[in-house]
Amino acid sequence: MRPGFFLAEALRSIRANAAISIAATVTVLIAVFILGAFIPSFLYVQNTVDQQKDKVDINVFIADSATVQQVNGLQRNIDGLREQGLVRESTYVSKDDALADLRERLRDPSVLEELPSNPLPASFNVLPADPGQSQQIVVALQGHPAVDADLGISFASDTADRLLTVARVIQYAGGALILVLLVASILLIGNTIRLSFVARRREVEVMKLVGATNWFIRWPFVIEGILFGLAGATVAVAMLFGIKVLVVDSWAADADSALTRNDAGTIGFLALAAILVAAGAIVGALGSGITLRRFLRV
Amino acid sequence: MRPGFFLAEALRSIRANAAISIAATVTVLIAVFILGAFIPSFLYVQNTVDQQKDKVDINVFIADSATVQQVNGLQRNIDGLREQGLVRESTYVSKDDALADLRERLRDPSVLEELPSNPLPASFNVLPADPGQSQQIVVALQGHPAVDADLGISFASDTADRLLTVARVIQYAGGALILVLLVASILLIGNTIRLSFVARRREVEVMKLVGATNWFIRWPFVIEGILFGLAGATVAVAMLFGIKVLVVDSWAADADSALTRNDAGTIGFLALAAILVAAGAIVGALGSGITLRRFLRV
Amino acid sequence: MVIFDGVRKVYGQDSIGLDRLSLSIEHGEFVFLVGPSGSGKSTFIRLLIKEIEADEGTITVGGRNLNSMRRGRVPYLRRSIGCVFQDYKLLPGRTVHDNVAYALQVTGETPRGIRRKVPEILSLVGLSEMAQRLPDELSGGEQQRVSVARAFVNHPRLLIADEPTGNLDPDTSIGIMQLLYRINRTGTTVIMATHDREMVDKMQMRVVALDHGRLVRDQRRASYSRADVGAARTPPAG
Amino acid sequence: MVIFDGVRKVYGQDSIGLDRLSLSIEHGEFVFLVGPSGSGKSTFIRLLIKEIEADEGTITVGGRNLNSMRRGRVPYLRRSIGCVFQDYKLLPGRTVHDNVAYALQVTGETPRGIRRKVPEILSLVGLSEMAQRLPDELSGGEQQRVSVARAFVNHPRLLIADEPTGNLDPDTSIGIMQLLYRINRTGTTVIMATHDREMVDKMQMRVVALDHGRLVRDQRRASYSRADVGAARTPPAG
Ligand SMILES: Nc1ncnc2c1ncn2[C@@H]1O[C@H](COP(=O)(O)OP(=O)(O)OP(=O)(O)O)[C@@H](O)[C@H]1O
Ligand SMILES: Nc1ncnc2c1ncn2[C@@H]1O[C@H](COP(=O)(O)OP(=O)(O)OP(=O)(O)O)[C@@H](O)[C@H]1O
Ligand SMILES: [Mg+2]
Ligand SMILES: [Mg+2]
Repeated sequence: MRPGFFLAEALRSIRANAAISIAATVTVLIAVFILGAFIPSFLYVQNTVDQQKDKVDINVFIADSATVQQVNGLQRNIDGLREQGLVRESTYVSKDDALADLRERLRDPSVLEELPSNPLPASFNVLPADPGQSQQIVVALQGHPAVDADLGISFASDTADRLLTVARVIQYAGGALILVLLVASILLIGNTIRLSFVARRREVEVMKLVGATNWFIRWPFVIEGILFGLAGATVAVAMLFGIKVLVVDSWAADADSALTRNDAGTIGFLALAAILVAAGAIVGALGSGITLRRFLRV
Repeated sequence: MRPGFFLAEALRSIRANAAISIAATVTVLIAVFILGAFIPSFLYVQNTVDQQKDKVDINVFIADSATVQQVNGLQRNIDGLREQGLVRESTYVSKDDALADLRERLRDPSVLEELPSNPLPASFNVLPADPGQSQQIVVALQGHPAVDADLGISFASDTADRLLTVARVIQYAGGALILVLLVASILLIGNTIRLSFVARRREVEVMKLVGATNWFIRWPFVIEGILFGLAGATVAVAMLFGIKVLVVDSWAADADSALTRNDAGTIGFLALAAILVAAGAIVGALGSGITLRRFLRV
Repeated sequence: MVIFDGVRKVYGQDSIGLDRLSLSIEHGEFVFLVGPSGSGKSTFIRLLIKEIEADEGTITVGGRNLNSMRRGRVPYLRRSIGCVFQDYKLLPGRTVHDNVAYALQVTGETPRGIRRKVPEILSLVGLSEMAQRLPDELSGGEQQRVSVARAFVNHPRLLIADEPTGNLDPDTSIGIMQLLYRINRTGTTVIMATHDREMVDKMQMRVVALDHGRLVRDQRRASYSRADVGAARTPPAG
Repeated sequence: MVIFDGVRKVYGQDSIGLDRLSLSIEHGEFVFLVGPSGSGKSTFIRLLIKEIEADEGTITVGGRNLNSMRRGRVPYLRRSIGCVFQDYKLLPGRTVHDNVAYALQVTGETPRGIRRKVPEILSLVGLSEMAQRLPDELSGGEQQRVSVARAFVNHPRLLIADEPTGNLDPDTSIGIMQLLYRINRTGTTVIMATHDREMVDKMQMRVVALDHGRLVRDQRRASYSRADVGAARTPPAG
């Protein structure tokens, strides 16, 4: 019977203090909405950048004149770098492979038919473990007799740098912002709930004078906090869902969009929703329970 | 005398309602802090990506066998594209220029000394107006007799795509988030101020019953709102300044950091600070003034 | 000064505050408003200061019709009326001094005027030593006297007191009563709702009795109960 | 039932609430607490329910020493005491019915018990028809009666009333007084602070008079003022 009574009390209080109820719910809503919009956006951007970063590779071009021993020597060098942890993967691309590759990438491969001989060099395609260390790999392999003197070692040093820069900026800025948003949400919700008690301080005083124990007073408030948290978070999740369906998914469906080519994952919606709603309820309950302590010292 | 009186009233109220004052100031602080951290981060990321995006270029390699007429024809074609608005800029890079360029970019330029002749082709370096339209430019110039059949037209299609993807994601997500944050800040501050009035509704009622006009009641509240806004925004700006000096500037000073190489601008701190503090004060004043309307219908 | 003409006020659906009350109070009169709990005394007073509005009938105060009065004029009406509220209605965050001063500040009184008038009225109600206390730090009777002081400080032309002695001991009550009487002698109209039989009987002033929102008696130089009609046992105090 | 031994309470720096008060009230007694405004009557009552704590001296209520009572036991003390507050202290968001029911709910009363007891006590104080009103929608006297009903509904062993008739007309006051008297006859100890001279004089019960926080008179079968000592003009009502 008691839980029913406390729930009834909480609902009574919500109805009786409409302004406070709306304010508390809106605060939770906003906090949850921002977190809910920011976290997947951040993860998406972060994953996009990471994915692109992983595609940065190094091409070690092999001179047509190189002997098999020289090429094997180069292969061993690269394997050595892998053992040092600098290289993640390396693939040998023969002259024929290169030509086939080029043929695939050209709109009009017929131009290639007219070639008297295969002008493309063989190469090792090396994926660095960390794109930031590409330069080191290049230095280590440079000057090897098997390496083509003209073409040398090519790596998209600019691309790597650019992506690395972006990735790092996003990671730091985004991570810091998520932290700030989390702390801010908790502060804001606590704030609102504290204010809602200031408005009802006299009421709590009277309850105490009539002989109510602390927990008798506290339970309805805690339940109220949970309800605010649930309501705010649920509405926020519903809004986020609406945005996902109407905006994000329709972007994704748009075949011409650059986004389509991006299969960077982000957090699943259901998981996110569950986390947000649960967080809303818990923050609401804690906010109420803790804030009330001060007012119960009557 | 009146402004002095209203200011004194506002200060009295702030002292008398410590919990409310703290709550309102903290709300402004949080809202301004988040905006103040988010806006420059967003602009920085956005500018970084934009800057990188602008560096995406197209190289149209010229066959050694091309005649001057053919090269001029190619030049005219490119100029035509510029008139169509597809091309922003194009530069002719002669064979010598290319070699000089390569020499500069190599760690050990001595390898070049051994070349019997200059193996590098001349080229047009074309900067597309919009990197997303690179493909169009390539198609338009492809097959021109002056273009080297082997080397053809090279453009970092992957790099361009990647950066474009990232840029677009960041632009949409970031823009949407800034909008959400702005609306949320205003709602939150309005919310807090409304709650602070609920707590003082009786007080306002009494004032009206004693013969105070609406503006007599409202001015101190508006001033109070401005003071909350100023206080919250100032503390937020101070915190942001601390973070800027301790974290961001020290990153920037770190010579090994990838960030150093990034000269993407963001909004100046003073401008940002001025905007934030002014916004805080205005939102505080409006929040108070508007919210009070409901309570003045006593 | 005050004319009620067929005034009716029903709260909510069926809770009758005043029922077709017609009443006229002249300049300079002293009127006791009596009646059982819930008979409409406070409703009468709340209508006078336009805290609530009548459902029927017209109310005129100092020649101004309250029914047609614009919202913006209401504060000026209220400044011309001093009102002691049944539940005091003090500003909780302000000291006794500031509570009283507030009634002067709304009229644009100068700081000098405030420094002169407030201590004067506080010493009249016996609260000089408590000027810097907050309402929470006062006894019930002391709070009531602050409310009285605030209503008097403006020297209004009409003074309304809703049970100004409900929480006061007989001696202090008499002091307040004498104060009201003196103010009345200077020409101020005074309307006082009260349950204090002793006081009403002693003063022998006009008595307006309400019951269930209806006027049941309106008599000059009368006592609290109808039974006492004409039996003026004591002469008016003063 | 209640023993005060050298109790002193000073508010803030120098505002004396009670000054070395020693007093003993037996089981089943009926005591009037009188004294001028600010003499310490409410302070006495607030000490009894441990709303405030004494600076010196010991207070014992029903054999329990309040000085050493743990914070967690205070709610149980308060449930055993019915208290009518001078400023009513009603819960603003609750109806009359719910305000009274709350005092039962804190003790874990069943819904059935509440459905039986609340209407009973409301009809006793004459508020049956206002059960669903909010405190804001009541007259001053009606609010006071709700406070009285809430204090009675638990059938406490000790009943304290701080000016329970301050806002009531003489007839209703007598009704409340008779109610208190009947409750007292069933064995409940009753302490009532009041300024109602008529009532005290008529009842001829024990009178404890305070002034500036000091006990200035403690007399059985007495009147409101010392002048009336022994002059029992009327026999106890009842
Ligand atoms: N806001 C309200 N809503 C509903 N009914 C109300 C409201 N205010 C007053 N009433 C009712 O109107 C009637 C008259 O109330 P009023 O306050 O005028 O009585 P009163 O004569 O001042 O009584 P008291 O002596 O107890 O103060 C009462 O029955 C009361 O219950
Ligand atoms: N919180 C407080 N802070 C400072 N002084 C206080 C406080 N509460 C009461 N007092 C002072 O203590 C004295 C006794 O107050 P108390 O409320 O006990 O008087 P009372 O006998 O109930 O008076 P009344 O009949 O007017 O209600 C008064 O002078 C009052 O000003
Ligand atoms: Mg009344
Ligand atoms: Mg008292």
